[in-house]
Amino acid sequence: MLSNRISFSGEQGMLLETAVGFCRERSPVSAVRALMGGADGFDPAVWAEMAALGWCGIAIPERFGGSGLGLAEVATVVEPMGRHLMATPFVSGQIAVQALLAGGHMALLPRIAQGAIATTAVFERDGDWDLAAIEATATRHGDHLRLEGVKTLVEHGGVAEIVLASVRLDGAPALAVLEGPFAGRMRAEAVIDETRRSFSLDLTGLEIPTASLITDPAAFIALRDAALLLSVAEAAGGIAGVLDVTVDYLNNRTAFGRKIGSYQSLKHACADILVGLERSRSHLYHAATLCGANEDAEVALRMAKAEASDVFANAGDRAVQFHGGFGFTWDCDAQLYLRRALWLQYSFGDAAHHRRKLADLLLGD
Amino acid sequence: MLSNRISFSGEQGMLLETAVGFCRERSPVSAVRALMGGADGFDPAVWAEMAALGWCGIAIPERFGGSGLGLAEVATVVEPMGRHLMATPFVSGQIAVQALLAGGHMALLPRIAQGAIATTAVFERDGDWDLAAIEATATRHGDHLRLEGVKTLVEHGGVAEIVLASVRLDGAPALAVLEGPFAGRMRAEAVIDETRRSFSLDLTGLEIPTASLITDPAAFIALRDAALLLSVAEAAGGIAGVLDVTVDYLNNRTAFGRKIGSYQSLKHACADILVGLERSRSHLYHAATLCGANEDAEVALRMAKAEASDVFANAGDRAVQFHGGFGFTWDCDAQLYLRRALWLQYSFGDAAHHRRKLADLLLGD
Amino acid sequence: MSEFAEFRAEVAAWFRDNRPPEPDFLLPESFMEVGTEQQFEYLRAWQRKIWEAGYLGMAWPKEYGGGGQPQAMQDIVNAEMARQKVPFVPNTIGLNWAGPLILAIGTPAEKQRYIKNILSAEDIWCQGFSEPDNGSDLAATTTRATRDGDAYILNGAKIWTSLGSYAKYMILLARTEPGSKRYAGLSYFLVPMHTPGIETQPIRKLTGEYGFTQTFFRDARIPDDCLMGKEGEGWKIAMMTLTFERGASGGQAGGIARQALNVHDTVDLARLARRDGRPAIQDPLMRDQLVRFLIEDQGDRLTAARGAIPGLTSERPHAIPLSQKLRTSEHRRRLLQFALGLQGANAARWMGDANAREGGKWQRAYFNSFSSTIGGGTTQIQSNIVAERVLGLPKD
Amino acid sequence: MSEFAEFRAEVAAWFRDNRPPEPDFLLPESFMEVGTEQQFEYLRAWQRKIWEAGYLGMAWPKEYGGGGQPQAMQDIVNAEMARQKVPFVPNTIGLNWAGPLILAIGTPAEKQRYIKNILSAEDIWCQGFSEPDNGSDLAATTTRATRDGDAYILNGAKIWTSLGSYAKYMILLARTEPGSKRYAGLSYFLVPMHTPGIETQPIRKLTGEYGFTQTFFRDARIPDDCLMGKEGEGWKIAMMTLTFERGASGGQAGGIARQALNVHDTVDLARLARRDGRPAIQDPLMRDQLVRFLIEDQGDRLTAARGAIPGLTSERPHAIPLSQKLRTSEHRRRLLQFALGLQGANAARWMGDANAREGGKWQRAYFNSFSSTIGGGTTQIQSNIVAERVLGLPKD
Repeated sequence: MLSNRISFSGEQGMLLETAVGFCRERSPVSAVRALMGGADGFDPAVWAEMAALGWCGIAIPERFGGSGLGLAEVATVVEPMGRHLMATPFVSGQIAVQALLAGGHMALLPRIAQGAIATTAVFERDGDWDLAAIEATATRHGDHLRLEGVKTLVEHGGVAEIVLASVRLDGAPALAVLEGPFAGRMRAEAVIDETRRSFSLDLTGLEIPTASLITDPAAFIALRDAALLLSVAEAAGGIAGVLDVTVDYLNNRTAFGRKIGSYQSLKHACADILVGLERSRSHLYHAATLCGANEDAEVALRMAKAEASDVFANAGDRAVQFHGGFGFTWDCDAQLYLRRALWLQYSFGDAAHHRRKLADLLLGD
Repeated sequence: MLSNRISFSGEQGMLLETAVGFCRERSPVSAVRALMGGADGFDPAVWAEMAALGWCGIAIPERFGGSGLGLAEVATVVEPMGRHLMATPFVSGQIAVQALLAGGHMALLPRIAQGAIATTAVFERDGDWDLAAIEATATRHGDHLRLEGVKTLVEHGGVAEIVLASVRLDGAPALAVLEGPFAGRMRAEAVIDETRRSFSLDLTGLEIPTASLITDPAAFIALRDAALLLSVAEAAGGIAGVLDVTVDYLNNRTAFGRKIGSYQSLKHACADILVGLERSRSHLYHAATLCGANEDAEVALRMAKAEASDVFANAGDRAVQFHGGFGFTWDCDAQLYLRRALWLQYSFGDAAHHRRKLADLLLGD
Repeated sequence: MSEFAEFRAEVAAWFRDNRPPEPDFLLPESFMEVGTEQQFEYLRAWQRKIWEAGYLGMAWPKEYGGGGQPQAMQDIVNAEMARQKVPFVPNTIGLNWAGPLILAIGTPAEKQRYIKNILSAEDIWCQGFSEPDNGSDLAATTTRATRDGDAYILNGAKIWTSLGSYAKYMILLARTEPGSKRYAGLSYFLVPMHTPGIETQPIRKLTGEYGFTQTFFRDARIPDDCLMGKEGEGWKIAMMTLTFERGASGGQAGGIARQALNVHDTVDLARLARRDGRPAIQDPLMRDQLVRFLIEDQGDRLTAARGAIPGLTSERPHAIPLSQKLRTSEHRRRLLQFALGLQGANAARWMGDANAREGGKWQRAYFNSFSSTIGGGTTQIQSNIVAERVLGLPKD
Repeated sequence: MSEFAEFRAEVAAWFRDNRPPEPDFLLPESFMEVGTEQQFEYLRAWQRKIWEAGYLGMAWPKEYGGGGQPQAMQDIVNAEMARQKVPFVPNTIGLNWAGPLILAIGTPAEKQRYIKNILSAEDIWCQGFSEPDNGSDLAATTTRATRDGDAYILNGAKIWTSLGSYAKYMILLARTEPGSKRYAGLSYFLVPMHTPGIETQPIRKLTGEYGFTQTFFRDARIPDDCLMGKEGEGWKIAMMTLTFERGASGGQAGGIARQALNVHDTVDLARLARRDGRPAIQDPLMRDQLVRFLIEDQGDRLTAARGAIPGLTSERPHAIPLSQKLRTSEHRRRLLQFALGLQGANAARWMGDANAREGGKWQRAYFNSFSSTIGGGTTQIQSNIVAERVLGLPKD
């Protein structure tokens, strides 16, 4: 029998309240759309505020300049970010933090706590979600390692000061901790979520000291767990956001003399999305509870990811449809959520992928 | 590119018209319910009429007392039987006919054309749909074969004069052509479709002449093709029947001051069922066309079976639901269709089974 | 909790040793499905045995047949019954609805009269809320109770009465103020079923079994002390009763009220049942579906847990309770529908067949699952409730 | 058909030899998606080339630029274009709607004026039926055409005008009888788009591309010979136009009007794309889904074939035509949504990305698929139409 524990601390409560207000205020949809046109896709002033609020160091131990809380608290502030379509480098940095912590590589944590932008580079051209499926390599040359290969889908690569890139050393997966600048190595990619910035990173020719390589497999698990949890947090927020947009439209638009929200084909679909939202949030906070307690969260995380990403992708699709002609236009916000939903669905494994893994975990091979 | 040929002859048109009228008249739901209580589940007088109409010999060559038409014409009369929940031994007999024809075993055809009841016995206790997965055996003893094993889900076994039972001879599948009586060997089974009668058949100890064994693999293919086509015909008729019952109720029942058929959650589901009905009928008559022309119909039949049995099972489920409290009672006809739908879904392979076979046929292994 | 460790062990042992033998007929999954004398007597005897052992009504007052013990002990018993999957106790309306209500607002005489016999299953209780034409719209109740001296005269009809054929008492909602509308003018009665003019008629379900009755009142005269609370307070008391049912404020006698097939049983089925010549659990499509159901079920369990945390439900406080029926009833219907397909050709068998998996219980359960997607407000009505009352969308 | 064997070979060779080079930008899938000058000029040149080769308007009269040949030859060309998957011809409204209509009811002068330039793509045509507030309810048209001497004055607005920025003419439905309701009082015009007072404004689609315009009429004065048929016959003529579109009574100039991704392209994608480290087509779940789509697609193709057989459609003659849009548009949306998932992490790429499969065409196609589930009556409206007009269920 799976645990059904959910804990929610006073700190989380306060963080959530702060984050809800902050995101609502700093990320109205007009701001989101304005940033979509810019190069970096986020507002450095808002980022500085987030750093000043201490969010970048939430999960970093106090001795490295953080507040010594954990991933559960990080997820708590990410949920409202997802709701308001914020796309700062916060999530990519927090994923890196977890990998660094698990890998025992503490040197860069103080900088990240201060607001230095960090990210991970763990995917390659064939789009395989298996983090151990790595073509890029590190080879020893004296006390240095020489890197080779190309990573893709590196979020916020264009502004990152710190990148954790997965490579193979002597056949085993490892994380190379790279410090910028990466000028000339980062190439912008076009991705479905236009509020995001993604890059490919050419590693070939880079040399790093041997000490900059994390070989502890725990780092990969921590990276994956953080990526899944925060992706679910974003998605859960996103479902709530797109449901708001949709319900609002259905309550205002009239057709054939009735508010369209009175038609069962639309209202029942919204009820189903609400049900999905409730289940997704429950999975989210349960997985966060396990992560926060450093318990094995693999089943909880994969369940949460499968549930939330399917619900969000469907909610985005329905939102476009239910806005009718307006939904087909760029000006309708439904498409922004649909794009975000698809990004999240296909990052770190889609629902079908996680269900297959869950089948092996829960039902045996 | 798959063929999209559908032919529908004048003979089929006439048969369809006759059958529509006959089934509507001879199988009102009151008659269906009355027969459900009886031992044999059908009305011998109606069966005699069907035989007199020449239906039992439709697909039997003229020289064996039939009218020399084919399986397509048989399917044409089965569709309205499905619509009106008739459950005579017609279908089981026609499946046997096709196997006998393909196996070159003509001796019993004249009797069947006259109305002798025939059936097939091709399943066993583990419920495997693979017709080659046979535990029952035939072993040679002089010029006789001795049979061993138990067959299950033998439709109308209680009244059958002729049974084709699958057995293994020297490891290879074969069909034993058995003639009754089968007293003591047939044991009634309880099945989900209460308009049907099903039996297990104990073969052990039976001896048959070697000539009574069909070893040509074509007989198995013919048996399977006939079973699939007629099951689809029954299902297509059934979908139409249950849609009638449902639409009728939705047009009459009032809730909260409106006809319940005006609520989109109900009417849109009915529209979806209609769409499924249209697709199912199209698959049916295309597969019938290929069968009638003795062309390879495997893809067409499996597609038709997958489509029609899923649509019917869903339509039956929705019909119960949409009848509300009345739908939960024995007196509501929706359950009769749901039972029929489930019987058809799980006989000769359900939709998922056929889709898996189709994947191998259409997409490669 | 360690103080109860010994008790827990004792309880576990008792149920292990006293579990009644598996009957040669199929047991129902809840009191709503009890359809034969055989089933009824088996379950009634089982309830009596549990009560006699002191494991039922443990937290109810001693003077009325309860145990006067802490609720925690009853919780241990309940959990153990669920864990050992023993049969349920059938007097559900008495144990979970009528009993708690009588203890809460009844007179000492009423408590004396009713409570012990509820626990022992001596008196079976049933419920008269739904009416033939009103579905689950309780406020539209039309059954009348007309005062006549020291009695009330009942006229009307109720439907979907579980255990109606076996019950000695009914909790009844009836209109005492003629011409009143909706919630006003309703009153709440404890009605002796053997009163002349009360007649029950069994309803045959789509499974072919019985298990509900329709109850007719034709000038049935009951003493006026059958009234609970005051005239006109019926709605309020009915809502209080429903609170007991939902377990929100406790007070139930305990035991388990159902022994229903769930997603874990379905996984077990997938291990045992074969389709396409191998255990169903090896089929990748079946695995994907099973995992979907597991995720959904775990989602609902977690949602129940989250519902207790105000900081995580504050935006839409009614979302979880008001969507509960929608979520769980549809989950169950789809789960059971799917479970048939695990069985290959044997899915088409039915209750009583020698080869039917677990006696045809899965087929029956799928058919019975409509009682939740239809009864107590159909899925379509539940969806409206969620859309309108939680999301604020307009009425149809 | 063997008489055309030689012709068929000639056509196949011509298209093989004359297919335009693959452009370095993404082509649209139909005229509704033409959004840039580049796309437009590429397709216009392609149409002109086909017409000059004699493969467009083959069955239209020679004196107006057609080929005066049997329709069967045009059918061969169309089939070959589809088979070779060459780009489509963009003047769809001219070739399939306006052209056939002018040939059917136009004056010789009108035929002279319009037909040849439709075929050569010299004059691009667009369509003005939908209006901003009426969705696809044509009978609710509010754009007015007021007679003033030998002219009409147009006022109002149309929306979802494909090729609106490139079109020289529009077929327009407008209300000539002030105060008239629904179908009455509408008239049909061939409107020169360069008329002062007509302004088009591009609409940016959810894909980020352009491809539709909104068209505003502000006291735009057009000569009264722009009227087709008589005043008040607009609805009748519009319905006739739609018949041409549906190909029900032929008359179209030919060519192919779209080059859209379909289920077979999706199977090809599944062979090439990888997910979970292997070709997607090896994943049992993806296979099951692909087969579902193949069954559905084949079901719709067969349904079109069955629609021509009266004996198999007599019970509900409107079922097939009235459900066609519902069936195909939803199929396509779900198919394309599914196709993204075949691509693993690369599903999240977008148009213009170097690693995006086929330039991001699949992502774009999914987003564009909403044009069919929304435009011309949403899926929800189509479901109502089927339920009410085919099944006879009550209106909302």
